Amino acid sequence: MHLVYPLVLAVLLFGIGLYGVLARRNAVLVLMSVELMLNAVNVNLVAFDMWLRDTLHAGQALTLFVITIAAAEIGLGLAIVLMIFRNRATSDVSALRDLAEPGAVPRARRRLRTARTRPGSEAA
Amino acid sequence: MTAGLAAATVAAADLSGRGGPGFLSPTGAEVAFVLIGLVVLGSALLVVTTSQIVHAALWLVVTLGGLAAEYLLLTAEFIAWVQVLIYIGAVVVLLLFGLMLTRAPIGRSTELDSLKRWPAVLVAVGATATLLTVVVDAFHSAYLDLGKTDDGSARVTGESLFRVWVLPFEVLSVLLLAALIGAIVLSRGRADADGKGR
Amino acid sequence: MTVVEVLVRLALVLAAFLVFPLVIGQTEHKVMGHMQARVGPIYAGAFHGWAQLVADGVKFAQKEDVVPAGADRRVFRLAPAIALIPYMVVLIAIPVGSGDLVGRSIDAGVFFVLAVMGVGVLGSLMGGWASANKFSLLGSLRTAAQLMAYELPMLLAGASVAMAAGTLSLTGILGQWEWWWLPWQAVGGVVFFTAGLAELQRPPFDMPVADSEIIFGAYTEYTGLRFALFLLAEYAGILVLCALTTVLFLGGWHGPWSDDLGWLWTLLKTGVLAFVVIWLRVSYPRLREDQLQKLAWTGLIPLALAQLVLTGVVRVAIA
Amino acid sequence: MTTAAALATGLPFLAAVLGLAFGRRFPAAARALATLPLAASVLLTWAVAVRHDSGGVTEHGTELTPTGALDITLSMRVDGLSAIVAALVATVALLVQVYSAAYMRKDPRYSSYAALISLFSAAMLLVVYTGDLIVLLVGWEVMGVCSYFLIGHYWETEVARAAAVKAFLVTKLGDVPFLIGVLVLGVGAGSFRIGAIVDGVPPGGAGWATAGTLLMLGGVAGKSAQVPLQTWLPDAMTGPTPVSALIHAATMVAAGAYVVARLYPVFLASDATLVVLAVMAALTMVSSALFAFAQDDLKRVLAWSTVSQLAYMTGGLAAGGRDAAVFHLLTHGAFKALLFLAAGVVIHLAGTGRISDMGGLRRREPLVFWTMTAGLGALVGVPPLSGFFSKEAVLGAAEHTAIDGGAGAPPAVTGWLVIVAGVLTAGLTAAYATRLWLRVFFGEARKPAPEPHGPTPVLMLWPLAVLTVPTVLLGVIGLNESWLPAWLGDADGRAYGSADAANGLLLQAPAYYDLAPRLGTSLAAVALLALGAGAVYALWRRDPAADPARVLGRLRGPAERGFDVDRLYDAVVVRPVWLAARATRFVDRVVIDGYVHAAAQGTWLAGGGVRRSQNGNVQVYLAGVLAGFVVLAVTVAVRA
Repeated sequence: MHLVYPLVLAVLLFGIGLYGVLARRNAVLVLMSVELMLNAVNVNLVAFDMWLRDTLHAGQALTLFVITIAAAEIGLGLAIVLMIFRNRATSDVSALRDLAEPGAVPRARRRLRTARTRPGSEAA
Repeated sequence: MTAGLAAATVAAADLSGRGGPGFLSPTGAEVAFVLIGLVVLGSALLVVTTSQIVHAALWLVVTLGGLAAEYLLLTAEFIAWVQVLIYIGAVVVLLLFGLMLTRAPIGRSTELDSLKRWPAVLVAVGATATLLTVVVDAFHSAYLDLGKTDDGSARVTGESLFRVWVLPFEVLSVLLLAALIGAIVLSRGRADADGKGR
Repeated sequence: MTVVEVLVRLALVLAAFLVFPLVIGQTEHKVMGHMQARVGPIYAGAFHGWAQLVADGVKFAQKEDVVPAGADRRVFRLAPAIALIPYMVVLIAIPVGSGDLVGRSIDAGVFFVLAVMGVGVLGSLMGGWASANKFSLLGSLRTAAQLMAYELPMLLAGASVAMAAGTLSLTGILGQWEWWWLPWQAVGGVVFFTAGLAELQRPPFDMPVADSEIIFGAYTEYTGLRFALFLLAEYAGILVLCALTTVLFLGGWHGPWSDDLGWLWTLLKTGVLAFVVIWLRVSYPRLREDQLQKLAWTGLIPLALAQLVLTGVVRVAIA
Repeated sequence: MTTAAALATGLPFLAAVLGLAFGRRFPAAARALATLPLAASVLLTWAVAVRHDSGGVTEHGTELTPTGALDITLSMRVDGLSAIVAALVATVALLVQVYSAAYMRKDPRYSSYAALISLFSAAMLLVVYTGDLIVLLVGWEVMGVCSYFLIGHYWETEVARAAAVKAFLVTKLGDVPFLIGVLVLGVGAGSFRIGAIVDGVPPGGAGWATAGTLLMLGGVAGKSAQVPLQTWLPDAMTGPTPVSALIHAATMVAAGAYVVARLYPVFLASDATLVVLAVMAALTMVSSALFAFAQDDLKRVLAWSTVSQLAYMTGGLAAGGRDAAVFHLLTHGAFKALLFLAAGVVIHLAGTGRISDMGGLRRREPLVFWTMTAGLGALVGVPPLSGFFSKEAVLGAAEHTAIDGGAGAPPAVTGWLVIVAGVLTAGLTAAYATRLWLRVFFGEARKPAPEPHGPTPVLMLWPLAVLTVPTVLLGVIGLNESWLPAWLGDADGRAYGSADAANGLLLQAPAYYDLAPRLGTSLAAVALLALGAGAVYALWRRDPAADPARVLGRLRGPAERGFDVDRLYDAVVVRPVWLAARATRFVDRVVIDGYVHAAAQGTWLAGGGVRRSQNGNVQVYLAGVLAGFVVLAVTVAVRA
């Protein structure tokens, strides 16, 4: 098999995942897009491992590690998303503007205000 | 569009193809790889474009399954089954779980894509084109000989994992434990703050 | 292996897939009927109600295929297939007799089997979500949580056997099997079987479909053939689980007398286990949701880990 | 012997360290700590001087860790010159410590003061004894620092602070060329050891020797307050009187002359240096004697007189009379210390330092009157007193240089300069000394004397008595060639013997080792002395209440202010520096800061622009980062 097939597949998959990370607003969808990117990387690793006939099988080992880390990441990521959803009743990343320069974005302020007036968030 | 670009560059690479058979006489594995690859890419595109959030997760299943098949074609059998076990069996289930807990609606959602979609397209296409150029330019003549090897078998992978990569493996287990504890702490912290649960 | 041979093997697997779950279903009817002294299942067709299964089939076929108005139609329709197909795929890898009496010997067999079985849960999840019904959604959530909880002890128990045999291949495991593995891997076997039951959502682990609480959970909105497919998936699941337990822990085709009779031993052991499954359904009350989670995390996982340690110690001692 | 010398140096140093560390906590011990180690030092230095007798050089040292091309040796070099000067230094320092124990009795900072005096003594002894120029430099600078602190002892007053800073800056100004000169000599001779340098000068002189000595003259002028760096010394009189006596009369200011004497063969080989030194000395001599005449403050008179007498020494050195200069150094050390200490008692009695407020003190403390009379007599050079002989020795050497100096002697012009200036100064000295004597001790008190606060402490009086002895008698040692010149040895440190002198084996012509007064110069000097003293006496007789300095007429004001040299400095140095500083400030504020501010403002504006993009949407950030990555990658790829 020509090496470019898996490589091109990986690149395209990576690009799609990249688009998803940048364009999606739902946090869970962003996580999914991240998974796509990770998988693209895995394809690359496996393809190169096979191509190089690596006696240490670094590519495959690393792929396994990446898969494991992806599992850990998705677990934590979802826990965070659920926390946010519980506190703010949204999983929209573009609504999470706590990183904004104060006063730079009026929308963020509005969002903060509504969050502050929500009962339950006062306890935090 | 990007697929067309890829085809063009692949065709161009064929002219100078050294090592291995030409691109115009593909093997069965290559044909299967390309076909499954198209499925994978298509479903991946649907993952990032569909307006129904649960469908995205289901398309993701197709993508990941397709990738497992691709791994099989690359003779990385063990990786393929791990992919199915962890990604489809655990990650996607978790994702669906998360989606359901965040009240994923049935039907189209209007606010899944941000307003900055076109810049995102631009950046993604730019990055893809750059990577594609580099990759094709560098590896258009590389040939992957998938003869009779057991490089991807559980035995070989296991041996390299537990002989060579034991230390990273152990570190990773610590990481997993940390993630486990972290997830528990994250999901419990709020309940404690609220007092008696919710 | 020629194309014809492959086709023959696939056909045989398909046949087994079509026949055995039905047999199990029939048996369940009969056994439950007798154990609980129910009249219904023993009535149809005179002798012990032999035609009950046929009647059921006709009934399911006759029923209208209703899809709720608010449902996600495509997913709703796809869900039973997703639930069913993985079990069929798993059957390919299960060896029935000694030698080559297997659909396809897969190198990482244990992994393959467990991985593919996990996919089946997606069907329940999809169905539960697509039904646009709160009870269904709750059932799905319970399914997901249950799967997450029980996948782990099941994998660990399977890993124990693989460790004992030094291979992941199912045929390879059977090739290594000795009679004294029975007591050696007994704990693992119990854990595996119990966790498998939970993954199949069979009683006493049937909270996801608890009809008295959430009205059959994910399957609430299903009628007719689609519901029948879910049922079939459940019986296929029993078949797969019992066959796997047989192969992994009970020695598969090993038994007295000739190895040629191995397939018979496999079927016998699987049948007995299937009977146990039915028996448990009849005799055990349903666990509560929190008890279920507690059992997995504080009972089965430590047991499975202990089994793993034991296996490792004995392996090293032998070596 | 070198051990004794090292011990003599180390003991005061130890005392200083202990005094600075614990003096404040144990004030009772401070007095003992100040005097006892120094007393031991005195004994040791005298022992060294006596043991040395007239033997050549004794040098011992340990080499410090190699520091590069030229090694530094921690060595003690005892020869006749250093042994005698060290004895003088230690003795005067001890007397001052004893005197201070009484004079500074009630001073709250006595302990640190005494420790600094000890430290100063140690540094001075190091300068005197050491055989290595770099170590000498260390002692030299420590002396400077001590001087700074001691002048500024009364730092509560503006005057003292200003004087201390002035003294420090002016002497440092001279020390910079001095340091460079030391380095030049070291590099030129290939060693920093004095012995090596002295032996390393080729007979006809060398470029490096001339350059090094010329540069060193800066330091000499600074320390010894010679023109053009003379102005700090009179101001330094704001320090405690014992300090003035010690540092600014007998020892530190003599260090300049001492260094020249120490490296005399090198200087002797450099005609240009000697001419410059002679011009310097002549100018200093005359002008500062004139300034002394115009002063109204007792200590300032003595200070200017010190400057003038130091010029005698440097002049002697310039004219080839090394032994004569050292002779004058010794006698001057004795009589000027006496004069300062006596002045301290006078000020103590009169309650003021202003001469115009004094008068008639003769009757209040006869001992002071008589000792001071002796001191002034020696200063003026009244025949049998010590000053007469040493001054005549200097003039005699100059005469020899001027008239019959031959090969190897300094240029004749130096001799003429020194003779003319020296004789003139003798008259002026007589004039200001007479004025001082008459105005302080005779006539009526021009101001009612303050209530006598008890008798003058004995501790303050007996140093006067002790010092009177050498003041009167020290001149004798120059009369015989086998006395002082033999003790001093030759300029390169070798032993001196009459036989050597006869055979011409010495460095200089035999006449330079003959310190006895000569007829011509003696007559001229004594004549002018009588003229000056007589004129002042006549003026005083005409009007005892009026200041004889009035004869200077319009010159008096400028002379009192040292010819406004400070103002000259101000115009030549300070103002240009100020202007340059102001220009620099302008450039810094407007031009350089302009860039900085513009950069800051630009960053601020750019930041404000970027701030708008910080809307909290992580995806936008990420898109920006990736877009940047793509641009970079493409750029790199295209350029590659």
